[in-house]
Amino acid sequence: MTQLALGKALNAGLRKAMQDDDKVVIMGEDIGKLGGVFRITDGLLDEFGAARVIDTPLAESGIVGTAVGLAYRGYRPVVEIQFDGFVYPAFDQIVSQVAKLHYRTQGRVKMPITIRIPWAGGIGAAEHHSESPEAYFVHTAGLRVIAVSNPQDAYRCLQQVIASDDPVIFFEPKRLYHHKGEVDLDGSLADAPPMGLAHIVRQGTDATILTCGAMVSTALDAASAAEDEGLSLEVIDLRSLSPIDYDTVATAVRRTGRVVVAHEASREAGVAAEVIASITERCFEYLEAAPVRVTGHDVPYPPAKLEKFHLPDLDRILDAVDRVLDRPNSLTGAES
Amino acid sequence: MTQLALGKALNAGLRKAMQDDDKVVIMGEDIGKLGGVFRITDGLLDEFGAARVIDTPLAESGIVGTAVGLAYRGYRPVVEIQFDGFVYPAFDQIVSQVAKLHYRTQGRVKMPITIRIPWAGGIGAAEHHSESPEAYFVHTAGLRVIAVSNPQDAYRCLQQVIASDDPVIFFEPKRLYHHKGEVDLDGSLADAPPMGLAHIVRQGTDATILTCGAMVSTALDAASAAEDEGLSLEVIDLRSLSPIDYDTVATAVRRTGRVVVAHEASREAGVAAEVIASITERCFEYLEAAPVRVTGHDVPYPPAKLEKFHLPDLDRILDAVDRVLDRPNSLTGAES
Amino acid sequence: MSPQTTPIADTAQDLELAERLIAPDGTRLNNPDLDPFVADVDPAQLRALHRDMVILRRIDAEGVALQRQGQLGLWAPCNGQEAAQIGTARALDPIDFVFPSYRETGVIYARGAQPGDFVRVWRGEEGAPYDPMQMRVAPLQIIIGAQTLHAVGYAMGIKHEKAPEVAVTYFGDGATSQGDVNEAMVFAASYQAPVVFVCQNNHWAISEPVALQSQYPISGRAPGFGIPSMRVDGNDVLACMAAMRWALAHARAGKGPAFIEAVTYRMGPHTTSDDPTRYRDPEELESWKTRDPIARVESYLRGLGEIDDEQIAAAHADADRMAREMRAECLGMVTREPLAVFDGVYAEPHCGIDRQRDEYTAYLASFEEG
Amino acid sequence: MSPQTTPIADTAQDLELAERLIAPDGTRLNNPDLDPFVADVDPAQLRALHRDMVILRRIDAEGVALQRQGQLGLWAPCNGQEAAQIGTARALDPIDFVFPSYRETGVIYARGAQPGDFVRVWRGEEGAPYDPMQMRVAPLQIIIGAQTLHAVGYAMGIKHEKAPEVAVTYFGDGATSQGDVNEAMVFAASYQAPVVFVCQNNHWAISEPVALQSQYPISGRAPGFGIPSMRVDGNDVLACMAAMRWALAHARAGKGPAFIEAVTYRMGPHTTSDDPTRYRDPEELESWKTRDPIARVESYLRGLGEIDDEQIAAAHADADRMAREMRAECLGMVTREPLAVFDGVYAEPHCGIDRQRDEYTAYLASFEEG
Ligand SMILES: Cc1ncc(C[n+]2csc(CCOP(=O)(O)OP(=O)(O)O)c2C)c(N)n1
Ligand SMILES: Cc1ncc(C[n+]2csc(CCOP(=O)(O)OP(=O)(O)O)c2C)c(N)n1
Ligand SMILES: [Mg+2]
Ligand SMILES: [Mg+2]
Repeated sequence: MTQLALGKALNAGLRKAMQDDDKVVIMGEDIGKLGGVFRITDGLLDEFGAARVIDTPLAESGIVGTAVGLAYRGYRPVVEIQFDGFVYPAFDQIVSQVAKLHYRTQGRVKMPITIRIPWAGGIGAAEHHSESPEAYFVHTAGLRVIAVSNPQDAYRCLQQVIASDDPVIFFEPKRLYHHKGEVDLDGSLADAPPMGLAHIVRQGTDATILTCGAMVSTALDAASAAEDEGLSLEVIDLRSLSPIDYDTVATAVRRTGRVVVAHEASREAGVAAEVIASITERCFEYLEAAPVRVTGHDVPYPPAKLEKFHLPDLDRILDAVDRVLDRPNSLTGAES
Repeated sequence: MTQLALGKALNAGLRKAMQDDDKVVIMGEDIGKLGGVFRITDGLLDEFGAARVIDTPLAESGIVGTAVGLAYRGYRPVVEIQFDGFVYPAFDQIVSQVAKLHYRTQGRVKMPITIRIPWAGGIGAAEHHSESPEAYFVHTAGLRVIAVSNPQDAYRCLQQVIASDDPVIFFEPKRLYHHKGEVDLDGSLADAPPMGLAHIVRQGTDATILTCGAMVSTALDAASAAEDEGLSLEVIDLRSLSPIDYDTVATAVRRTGRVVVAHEASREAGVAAEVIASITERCFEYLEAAPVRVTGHDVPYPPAKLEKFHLPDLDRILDAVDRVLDRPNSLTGAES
Repeated sequence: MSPQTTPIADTAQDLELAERLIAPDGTRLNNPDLDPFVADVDPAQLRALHRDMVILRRIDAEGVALQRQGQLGLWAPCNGQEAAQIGTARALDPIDFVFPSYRETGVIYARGAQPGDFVRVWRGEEGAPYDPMQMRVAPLQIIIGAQTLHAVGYAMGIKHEKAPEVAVTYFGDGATSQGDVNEAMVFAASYQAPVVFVCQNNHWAISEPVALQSQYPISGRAPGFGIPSMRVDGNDVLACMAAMRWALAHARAGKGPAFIEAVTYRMGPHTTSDDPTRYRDPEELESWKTRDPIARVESYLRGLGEIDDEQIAAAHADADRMAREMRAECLGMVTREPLAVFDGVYAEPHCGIDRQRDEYTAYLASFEEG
Repeated sequence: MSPQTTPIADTAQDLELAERLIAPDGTRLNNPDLDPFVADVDPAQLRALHRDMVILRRIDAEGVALQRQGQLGLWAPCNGQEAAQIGTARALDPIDFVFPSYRETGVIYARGAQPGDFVRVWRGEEGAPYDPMQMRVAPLQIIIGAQTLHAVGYAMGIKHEKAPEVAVTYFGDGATSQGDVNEAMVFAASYQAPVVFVCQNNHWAISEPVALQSQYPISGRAPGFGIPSMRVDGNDVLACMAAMRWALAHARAGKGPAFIEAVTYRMGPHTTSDDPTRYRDPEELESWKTRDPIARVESYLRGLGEIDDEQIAAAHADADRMAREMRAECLGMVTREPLAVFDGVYAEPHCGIDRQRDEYTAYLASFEEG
């Protein structure tokens, strides 16, 4: 085991994937000499050369569209979108081409494309640098969506995603790039759990918190704080946002009957809605209370100084826990 | 009252809006001489001239981006996207500009842009001509989303949407363009119900079907069929998909306690998920059974010959009704 | 705000400015730029091109007929564009890879499409009519311009491997307005990728005249991206072949991308759903009838004494046979079973799809039981 | 697959090809194309431009300092680009409307931005620093190239009204690769819209040299869209003003869009988050120091005997005062209250936002009670 920051774990995962398969090429803006604005591709240009570490012109549709062509040619392109808010110019290529080509050709054309997206807020950034666009991709059939929350998963899942013959949108919680954790650099991918599984990060019996990305640690903090009050909270890192591992989720929900779903993205038609609708469909008779969402508000991501009033934090999660446990909470007495 | 097809009602609504306010300009591909591929803008070029009925170059980002500039200049642009599947090249301009400019400028810059989208399937069309992308826009804060289901609403809501100072994505169920209905061409907009209200199309007591667009008539057919079996089904046309009129919806749900949500779009993180999550939050103690979704499968829209196996129909709705009523249904005995 | 719709040159003049080897009346013209590229083309080859075009026109007519008879949902005719498609596609090497739009019936014909392949997609049976990897032609692309980036990416791969292949992409005049097509030129130029852009300027994008997309000749766009380009008479099959050979040679020699604008005309409607009488001057159509690509090469060959009525009749007989096979294939098509709707969404197992397929299977079964 | 990164011309040569009125050593050059556009510019006006640039450089330095001191989240320096920004912006009419990117501190300064306006957005207080409608400048745009379409749409409106105004948009060399910028040229040309495109080619897009975006001169792109263009020495404030006057006159005369490439150099990092030593040759930076835009006009004026130490000192004093005000404004900024997060999402009442605001209000209140 090695102590690595999440960003470095991604770098190691990319390097490993490129060493293992010379069809893996990486492409994006500033990923060459600079090593990416977050240095996730640091050193890769030197190791693999400009033919496999491709600095691209400044055009996201162009990046993803040419990645499609490279996939036709048998490559496994790994695309870096510089920030979450810059993925939208590539939306058409992602939704109409990357997601649909395998289906369109009845499986004759494979699209093993990975689209890495530094993701979400909390870093005091300028507009368009803190978006949580995952619901758009979860709603898009033909894509898989993975979101990591710690260095070990970052290292492992990124390799799994690159090895997958399906296109995957890979979300990296940018505010955790410098957070360290243990990483097993030597374990074989074959023995690793499949990338699609949810992860029960903390066992608990009173209520279940379902979340992903950087919010996993917020949820864990909330669970620790709740422990002081004698509450036992379970925290599940969904990890795969599409498809969602509802087997793991439903088993947990049936145990506690009380569910909070938390994410940074805004609420309306977000991933939490999907999770709650599916849980309700599958576990209705086990539910002791209405599942509650804790999310960003339904507003464009606000200016940096206001983001702390937008992002769910420990207190908002605990307030939601109080709601699902029918304890006094901020909405006690309010009409619904 | 006049008998008008939905497409003609839209044409009349557009004409009225252009007569009422000379800041209304319409733009899109083939909307001039041709009158649009669905003839929704038929005759408008002759009446209002090429300066207000603008045939555009073939570039959706360009269309929406220049509409933003026209809005800066004080116009109320009404954009036609030729088919649902062609809106994605404009996604960045819609999500990052149209939706956010009012917020970005604290209300100093208004974006009274209407984006009309001929919508959804069932017409045996080629790929990309039958998409239901509404969830993407419902999830996007800063936009409003309206979906009409009949000529009267088409005529009225289109005018309301154009008069609104907010940007609106306006969905037109293309397979109903030729369906006729009564339209009151003379009623004043001021007296009309606000565009945001859901519409209880049929009262019922046993279960509530929530839906929108062309599926409203499918749901009505299902309700008629169920009546023969002695079931009383309520059908609600959501009409406004963002924001959703949860006051009307919740009142209905509390009455029946049993809910089916139907749409053509695929299921995962679709609008039905949003509706069910919100209903569960608001009406949990009134729910007699888990709300059920009837949707397109989580697949890219299939080739025309297969679409009937993809689109929810009367039977699939009735099967879902059986589920929420705990009657024998296709999943009876299946594990969840 | 209204577009200035006067084109820089009227359509006839457009055509005069284009490179050409055979005049509309069938006269062979000298052209020092193009001649070297077709020095080897003998009358037999020209007759083959003529036959291709005759067959293509027949395929196209059969497609329209099948649509009118309710056998196809839609058809996008290429009537009038035979020379642009056959001339360029016949210049390709088998190893080259083509990324077409939806109107390149002639290109997929030249790449070996089988009779059923022409209708499978338009009938709504499948998303792709043939195996793209085997035929080395991507499935037809409906999103305007999207395929141009795919071709550039493919060519980046070729370049990386120093392989002798070329990627080729076809698109229309309207497509040149799309961001993707312009980004494709940016990427192609930056990476000096071996890709050939073939724009069939057929003067119309549905109801919009080319002047709305560009008041400047389309072939003039590419040089501003650093890409050499050629404007060719798209109704002159020999010139199209020559231009394409120039572009392919350029790309194959490692000199980077090349761009061809083939000036031609869409004689039919945009698709069978379209009604061009709403927007198009009948005189314009008439004037283009005098530039028919098949008649042109026929007169040239007749002038040379290299084609006779019998040979022409044989071509038409081949065309009729193709049409019959196409029709038979079409009528014989059996739609896949309902559960096929779930096939091929993902390459690897997917619990979400599995569950929905199971549920839908149970749903379908419930009718049998109940 | 690797880009051919040798530019068509090396950077120095680039600059030599550009139109110019004052040589780097301060010599006035004759230029028949540009001279007529600045015939009226007297030494007093030149001194004013010089002062503007001195103030701008000071604003920029203060921005960097405030960021380093933790007062701003980010700053995008425009050091080195003073002439390109001041020269073009000072050519504008008050009625013109500007659509900038994020680096146009000099442009918003010239349009009358107040000291606090330079920092409000970078500090994270608000999304737009001033009232765009009143200042006739759109808020800074971070999505690369998006604003160019807004400018074209605005210009379509101007044209419709036959108003005498011009829309102007600023963007970088990297932005020319974006589909939106190319579509903007398509629309501008089709509608012959009165819009001026100003590309500040500062040689870098973060770590990417301009040759990766275009190996062909950027000013060569526009003519292929039918838009006349000019390449100007972006470190020559007089030439920038002249070029902009040419472009504005062209657009205002109803002749449609015009394009300017101002060849300049980003002396600083991309933003305060960037470290250019990772990718940039220090010699390149050194060579550009000899082309400093402020020093250039200063030598020219000195050569004329039209500026003295006192005048220069006065400009610097004005600059220092501006910096002090900017700092004071910045430090005095009070963040809006938490509920402001809901302000301005919609122009009209919205039940969804209302409910969320109410819930959040109750949530905030719960801390006070409990
Ligand atoms: C992104 C997108 N927008 C709009 C359309 C609708 N559409 C289909 S074909 C067409 C015109 C294309 O014209 P052109 O590029 O000249 O090709 P042609 O049809 O003439 O071969 C349009 C607007 C589409 N298919 N894709
Ligand atoms: C759509 C989009 N993609 C990526 C970025 C990230 N980004 C910000 S500035 C920049 C470089 C811009 O270069 P250029 O256009 O030359 O302008 P300059 O910064 O040199 O002024 C990049 C890639 C962005 N802001 N928007
Ligand atoms: Mg065309
Ligand atoms: Mg730059």
